[in-house]
Amino acid sequence: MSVINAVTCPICGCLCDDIEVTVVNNEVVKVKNGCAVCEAKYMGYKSEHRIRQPLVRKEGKLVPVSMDEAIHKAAEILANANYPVLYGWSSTNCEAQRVGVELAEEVGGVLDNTAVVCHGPSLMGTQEVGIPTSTLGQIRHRADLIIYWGCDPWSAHPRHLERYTTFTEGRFEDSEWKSYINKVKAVAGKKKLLSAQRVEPHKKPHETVAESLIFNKPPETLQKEGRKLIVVDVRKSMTAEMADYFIQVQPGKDYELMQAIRALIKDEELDVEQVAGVPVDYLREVVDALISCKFGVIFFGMGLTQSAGKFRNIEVAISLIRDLNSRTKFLIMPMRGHFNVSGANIVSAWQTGYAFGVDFSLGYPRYNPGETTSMDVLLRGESDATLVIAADPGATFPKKAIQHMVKHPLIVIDPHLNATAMLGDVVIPSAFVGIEVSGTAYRMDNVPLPLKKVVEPPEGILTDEEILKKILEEVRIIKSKRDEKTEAP
Amino acid sequence: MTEILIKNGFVFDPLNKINGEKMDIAIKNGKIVESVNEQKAKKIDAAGLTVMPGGVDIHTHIAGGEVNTGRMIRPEDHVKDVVSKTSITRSGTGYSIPSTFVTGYRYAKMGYTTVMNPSMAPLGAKHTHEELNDIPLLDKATFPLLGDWWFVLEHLQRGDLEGCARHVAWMLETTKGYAIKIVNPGGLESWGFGRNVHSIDDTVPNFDITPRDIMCGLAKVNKMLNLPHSIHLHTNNLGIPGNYVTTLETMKALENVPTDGRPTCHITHLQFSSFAGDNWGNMKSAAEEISKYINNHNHITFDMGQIVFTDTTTMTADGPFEFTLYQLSGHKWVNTDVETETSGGIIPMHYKRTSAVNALQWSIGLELALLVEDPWKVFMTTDHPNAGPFFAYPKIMAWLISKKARMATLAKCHKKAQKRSLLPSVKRELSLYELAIVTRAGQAKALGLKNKGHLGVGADADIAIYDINPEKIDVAKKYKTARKAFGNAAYTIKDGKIVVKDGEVVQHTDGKTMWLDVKTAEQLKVDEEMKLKFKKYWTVEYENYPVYDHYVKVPEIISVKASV
Amino acid sequence: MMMQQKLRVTLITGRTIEQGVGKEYGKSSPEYYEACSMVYMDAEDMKKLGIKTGAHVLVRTPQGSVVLRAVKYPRSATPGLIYIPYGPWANVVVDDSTTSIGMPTFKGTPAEVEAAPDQPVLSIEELLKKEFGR
Amino acid sequence: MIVLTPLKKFQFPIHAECINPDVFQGKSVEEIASLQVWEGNRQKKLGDIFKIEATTHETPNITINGDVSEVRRIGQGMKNGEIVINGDAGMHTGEKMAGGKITINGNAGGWTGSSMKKGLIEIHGNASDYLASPYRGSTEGMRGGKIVVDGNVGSDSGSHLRGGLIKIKGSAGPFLGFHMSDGTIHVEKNAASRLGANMTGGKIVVSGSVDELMPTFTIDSIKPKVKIDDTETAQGPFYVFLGDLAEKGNGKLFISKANNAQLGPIYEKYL
Repeated sequence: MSVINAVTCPICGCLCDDIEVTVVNNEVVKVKNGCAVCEAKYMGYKSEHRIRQPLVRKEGKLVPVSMDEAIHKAAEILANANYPVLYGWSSTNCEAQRVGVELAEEVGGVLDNTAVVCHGPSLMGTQEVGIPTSTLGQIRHRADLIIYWGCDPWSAHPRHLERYTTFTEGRFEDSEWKSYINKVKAVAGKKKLLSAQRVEPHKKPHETVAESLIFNKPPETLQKEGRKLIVVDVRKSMTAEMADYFIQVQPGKDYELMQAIRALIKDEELDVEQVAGVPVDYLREVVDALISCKFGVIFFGMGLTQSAGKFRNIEVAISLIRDLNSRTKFLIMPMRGHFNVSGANIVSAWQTGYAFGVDFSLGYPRYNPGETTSMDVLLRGESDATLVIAADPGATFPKKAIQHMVKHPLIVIDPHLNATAMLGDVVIPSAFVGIEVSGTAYRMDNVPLPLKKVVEPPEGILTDEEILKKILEEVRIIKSKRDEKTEAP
Repeated sequence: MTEILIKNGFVFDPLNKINGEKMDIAIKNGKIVESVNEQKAKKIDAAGLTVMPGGVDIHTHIAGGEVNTGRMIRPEDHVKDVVSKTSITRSGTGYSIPSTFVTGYRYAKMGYTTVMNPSMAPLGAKHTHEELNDIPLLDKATFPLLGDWWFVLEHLQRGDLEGCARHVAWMLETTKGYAIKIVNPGGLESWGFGRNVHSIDDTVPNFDITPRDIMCGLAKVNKMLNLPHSIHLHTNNLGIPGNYVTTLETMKALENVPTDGRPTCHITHLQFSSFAGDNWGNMKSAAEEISKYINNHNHITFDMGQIVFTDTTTMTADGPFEFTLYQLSGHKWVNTDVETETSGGIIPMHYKRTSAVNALQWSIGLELALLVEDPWKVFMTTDHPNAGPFFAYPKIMAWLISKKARMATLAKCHKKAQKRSLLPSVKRELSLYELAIVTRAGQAKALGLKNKGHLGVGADADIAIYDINPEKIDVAKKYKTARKAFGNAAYTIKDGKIVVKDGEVVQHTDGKTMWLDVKTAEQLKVDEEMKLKFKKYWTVEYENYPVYDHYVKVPEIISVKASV
Repeated sequence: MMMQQKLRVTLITGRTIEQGVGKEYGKSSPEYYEACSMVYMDAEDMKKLGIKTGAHVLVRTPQGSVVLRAVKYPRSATPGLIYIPYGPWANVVVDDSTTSIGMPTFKGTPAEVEAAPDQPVLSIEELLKKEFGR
Repeated sequence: MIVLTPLKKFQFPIHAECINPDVFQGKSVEEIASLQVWEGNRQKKLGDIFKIEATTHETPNITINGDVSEVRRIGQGMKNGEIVINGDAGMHTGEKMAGGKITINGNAGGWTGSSMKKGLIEIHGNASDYLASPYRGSTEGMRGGKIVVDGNVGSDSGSHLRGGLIKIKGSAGPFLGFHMSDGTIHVEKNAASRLGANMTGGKIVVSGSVDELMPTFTIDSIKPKVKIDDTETAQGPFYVFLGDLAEKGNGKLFISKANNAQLGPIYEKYL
C-alpha cells in the first residue's frame, strides 16, 4: 500500500492539488480531501466502461484491432483529409496538447478545444477589452466581496469556496465559514442545510413553497466588514443558498443588468424602473456594495457564456470591472471547466498566437470564431474527417453538428467508451491523464500544476502523447510516400 | 560533430579587444577552438563580411504567462503577420508578440543567439520554462520577480539580510531562474489593494518597508549570493513625467551598496524612467541629467527600452503603471496579480511619430545611449515588446551608427518633439566595435555569461556573420545597407551549427536554458521552513511549486557558491 | 388553475453535480443516465401539466424532441424555465445557432413541454442509435 | 470581361481573394485561370474550380454565376471596378474594400464589407452576422461607403462603425451598431435586442419595432423625421434616445413611435 500526497485532481478548473490517494496493487482504493466528482473519477476510472483495446468500425460494428492497425487507419484518414477537424484537448496534459498542435499543422486541419463550448466566449470578450484578473490566492488573501455570476461552484467546482474564496483564511481576510454556520442555524425550521447538501437534491423531500419572483431587497449585511457573497443566477442554486444576497436575473438578461450597473457606477440616471427583473433602487444598493468594498471579484460561468449575448456578456462583465477599478480594486475570473482547458488555450496560444479555433488549412494559423471554430465547421458541413481526443462532443455538441461528424471518418482517443467513441470509426484507448499519466495542467487562473501518475496504465494502453506522436509519424510517412508518387511521373 | 572554419572575416570581438581584424575563427564541438583541421572542416568564406559574437539580449519578454496572455488578447495583431510552415520550420504568427517558434526564428535571423526573459512570476515559472523549451535556436534564461515577494518584504522588514538571501537562493533554484528582478519595488504589493508607491521612501501598505529598503536590501543580497548578474531593476514611477528624479534618487541610494568594482544594479528600459516635466504636455527629456550621473558613476548599467514607431503591446509586472496606461488610453487592459509575489498588466500601444510624447520617448532612448560615454554601460533593447518588437533592432542599430538615420526619422516626428530633442546636437555615431559592445559583448559581461558575447577560445560557438564590408562601406552613410544586413544575417551559427544562412532558417536546434544553482549554508533549513509556511502563502502545495528538472529540455546549470 | 396540454418555456442546459459525478463513472453508467435524462421544472409549471416528479415529459424544439423524467426544481420558483443537465439528451433539443462565434445557444432555446406518460426515456445507446444511426 | 462559374458544389472553404477586379486587370483568361486559391488544405488554381470565360461587356468586371457561399474573400480590398455575384456569396466578401461596387444577387456570408472604407455593396438577399464589422479584437469598423441589404441582417452588424451608411430594408439581429462612434444605420423593419449597445456616437434609425431597448438609453425628444443621407429622409415620428449611458455615449437611436407603442408609458413622462 502506498499513500501519495499532493496529487492534482484532473477534473475541473480548480485543479485542487492537495488530494491524498491510497494505492494498493496498482489500484486506487481511497481518496482523501477531494469532492464527490473527484472521488467518482478516482473510483470510476477503472470501471467496466473503459476501452481495453483499439477498435475499428467494420460493417457497421466496432471490432477490436491491433494498435498498429488503428494508428495507421487514423493516420490515413487525417493525411488524406481535405479539411479535418481535430477537437478536444481539454482533459489531457500540455505535453499531448503540444503534439496536437504539430499534428494539426501537419495535416492542415482545424485545431479546436472545448473552450469553444465553454469559455471560448470569455476569451473573445478578453480580446475586446482585456481582463483584469489575478491568481486565486490573491482573492483568498484579499477579497472582501465575492460574486458568482451565472455559475454554481457547488455543482461544477465543489471546492472553490473552501479553497479560494469565501471559506478560506487569507492574510488580510478571514473565512466566513463560522458566520455561515451561524446563518444556517438561524434559518431554523428548515432541515439542516449542511446535511442536506450531502443528499442529491432531486431525491430529497422538499417542503419549501416556491418563492415568488418578487425581488428581495438587498440585506444590510452587504455593507458589513469582512467577506460578502453575492450570487447572480437565473435560478436559486446551492451556491445561492449560501449567499448574503441572491439576485435572480431574468433568463438571458444578464447583459442589460450589467450594463445598467455600469451606468449607475458612472452616476447616470436610468429612465427605467427595473432591469432584468431587478428594481433599479435595489441595483443602486448593489452598486454601493460594489464600490465600497476593498477588493471585489466576479467569478462567472456558462450562465454568461452560453446565454443570449454570449461573448458580449463577458465583454460587458469585464467592462464593468474596468469601470469599478476607478473606484476600488476589482477583478474577474472565468470558472474554467475541464481541468486543462486553460492549458489547451495556453499551449495553442504560445505555438500559434491563438487560444482556440485555429485553422491550419492555409499552412499558417488562422483564427476567427464563427469561421474557424469546430462547431461552425461541422454545422456548415465543411469538414471531411474528425479526430476527437480528451473530450466528448458526442455528448456535448448539438445534434446537427454530430450528424455531420458521423457522416465522415471519426477517430476517437479516450480512456472511456464515451458517447463519441460509441459513434466513432477508429477508437484508440488511452491512459487516464492525472491518474496513469503525469504531465502539466493549468488551473483556471493559468497557474501551472504538475499532474501525478499514481498507478500504471493497463498493459498495452498508451498515453495521449504517445498515440499522437505515433499518428504524426505515420502521417508523415503516408504524406512523403504520396509526394514521391506525385513527383514520379 | 562537424568542424567549421570561418575564414577571412572582419572580426569584431570587443571582449577580446579585436576591432575589425581580418582573421579566421575555428569551431569544434560547439565551441570556439584555437584551430581545426582545414581539410576536414566545413569552410565559410567570410571575406568581405563582418563577424561578431552572436547577439545577446539582456531584456526581452518572450515567454510566460504575461507574454502569452498578450498573445491571446491580440488576434488583430497576429492576423497581419503570419508565418507559414516549411519543411524545416513550424508555422506561427508574428507581430508584436510572436509565437514561440517565430520568436526563435526571427532572433536567429538577426544573428542573435542568447536572450534573457526578464520577468517571471515564480508561481508561473513552469509555464515560462515550457515556452522557453519551444523557442528554438536560442540560449535562454529567465529572471523571477522578487522585489515584492512577501518573504523578501518580511525578511527585509526584520533587517534579516542573510535570511532574505537564503530565501532568494531558494527561489532562484526553485524557479530555475537566473537573476533577481525587481519591478516598481513596493508598488506591486501596494497594487494588491489598488494602490501604488510614488517615491523610493513611501511606506508599503501592510509592510513597514520602503522601495529604498527593498532595492538596497536585494542589491546587498545579490552580492552575498555572488550572482553573476546584478539586480535587474525597473524603477518606481516608471513612465510618469518627472520620474527622472526618482531614477536619480534610486541610483544614489544604490551607491551605498558595497561593491567589488562590478556594477550593483542594472536599470532596465531606462528611457521610460528618464522623463522631465510634470505632465504629459510639458514632458521633456532628462537624458542629460541621467547620463551625466551614469558617466560619473560605475555602479549602474542600463538598457535602452528604445521606442520604435509601430503598433505594439506593453506588458510589465508593474500592474499600477499598466492601469495608468489604461486610464490614459481606454484600450484593452489586462491585469494579472499573483499571490504573495507580484502583479502584472498588459495594454496595446501604438507609438506614433505624430505624437509629441511618443516622439520624445524615441529621442530619449537614443539620447541616453549616445550621451553615456562608456558603451559597456549601455545595452540595446526595446524592452520587447513594450517599446517595440525585437525584430526592429536593425532600425535601432542604424540610428546608433548613423546620425543621418536619426535625423531622417526625427524630421518626420512631431514638431514639439523635434524642438525638444537633444539629438540634433549629438554627433556621436557608434562604430561597429561599439555596436558589438551594446548588442552582445557588454550584455554578456553584465550578465556574467562567461562563454557568451565573445569569440575567444572556449566560448560557445554562437556567431553572427553580416554582409557588411567595413573596408568598403561607411555604415554611417550607408545605414540602409547596414540595416538590411543586420536583419538578415549571412550566417548565424548556434553551438557550432549553421542555423541561418542568407537570412533564412536552415536548421533546427533547441537552445539551452541556463539557470543558477546557488549553494547557501542551511539550505535544508530553508526548505523545511518553506514547507511549514507554504500553505499560509500560496494556494498550491509545496511539492507542486518547484520547476522540476524535466521542465527544462536542455538545461545548463550554473553553480554559484554564496557567501551566506 | 388551468390545466394545459403544452407549455411554452425557455430551455436552459447546464451542469449539475450528479452529471459531473456520472460522467466520471462513464457515459454508459447508470449514474450518468440517471443524472442526464431528466429535466428540472418549476413546481407551478408541473401542476399546469398535471404531472409530478418522475413523470415523463416530451421536450420539443425546432431542432428535435426528447423524452425525459421531470423533476421539480427544489430551490426557487423558475416559471417558464426548464433545465436539462448537459448531455446527449439535452443536445437533441438545444438551438445549434452559434451567432458566428462557435458557441451554440445552450442556454435560452425556446421550447415546448408536454406530458408523455406512455413514451420511454431512451438509454444513451438507444438515443445515439435513434439520432445518428450508430 | 470575366465570367466565373463554379465547376461543382463546394464542400470545403475556398480562399479566393484573387477574385478582385484590381487583380484581374490586364490579365488574360489563362493568367486568371492560373491564379492561386485554396480549397480546404489544398492549393489549387482558380481554373481548377471555376469555369472562366471572357465576355465583351465592359461591366461588370467580374460576374460570378452560381453558389459561392463557400468562397471567401471575394473582392477583398478591392479599389476599383465591379463584381456581380449571381448566387450566395461567402464570408469576408468585400472585406476592407476601398472602392468600386459589389452586387450580390443572393445572400451574403459573415463579415461582408468588414472594415470597408469606401465603395458600395448591394445585397439583394439576407446578410449574415458581422456585416461591416471588424475582425476579432479590432475596433477598426467600417469608415465609409455604403451597404444596402434588401433582406435581413444577422447579429453584431455595424459594430465599431466609424462612418458610412448601412441600410437594411428588412430586420436586424441583436447588437446592431455595437460600440459605433459615427455613421448611420437605417433598419426599415425591426431591430432585435441590445440595439446600439455601447454606442458613443452616430445614429441608428429603426422604422419598425424594437424587441427591447437597452436600459442605458435615455429619452431626449420626439422628432418628426430624420435624415438618412443626402438623398433620403425617414419619416417618423421617432422617439429619440441618447446613449449608451454605460459608455457616457452620445449616440442617437431614432425609434418609430407608431410601431413601438410599448415605449410610450415608460418614456413619455420624461419629455
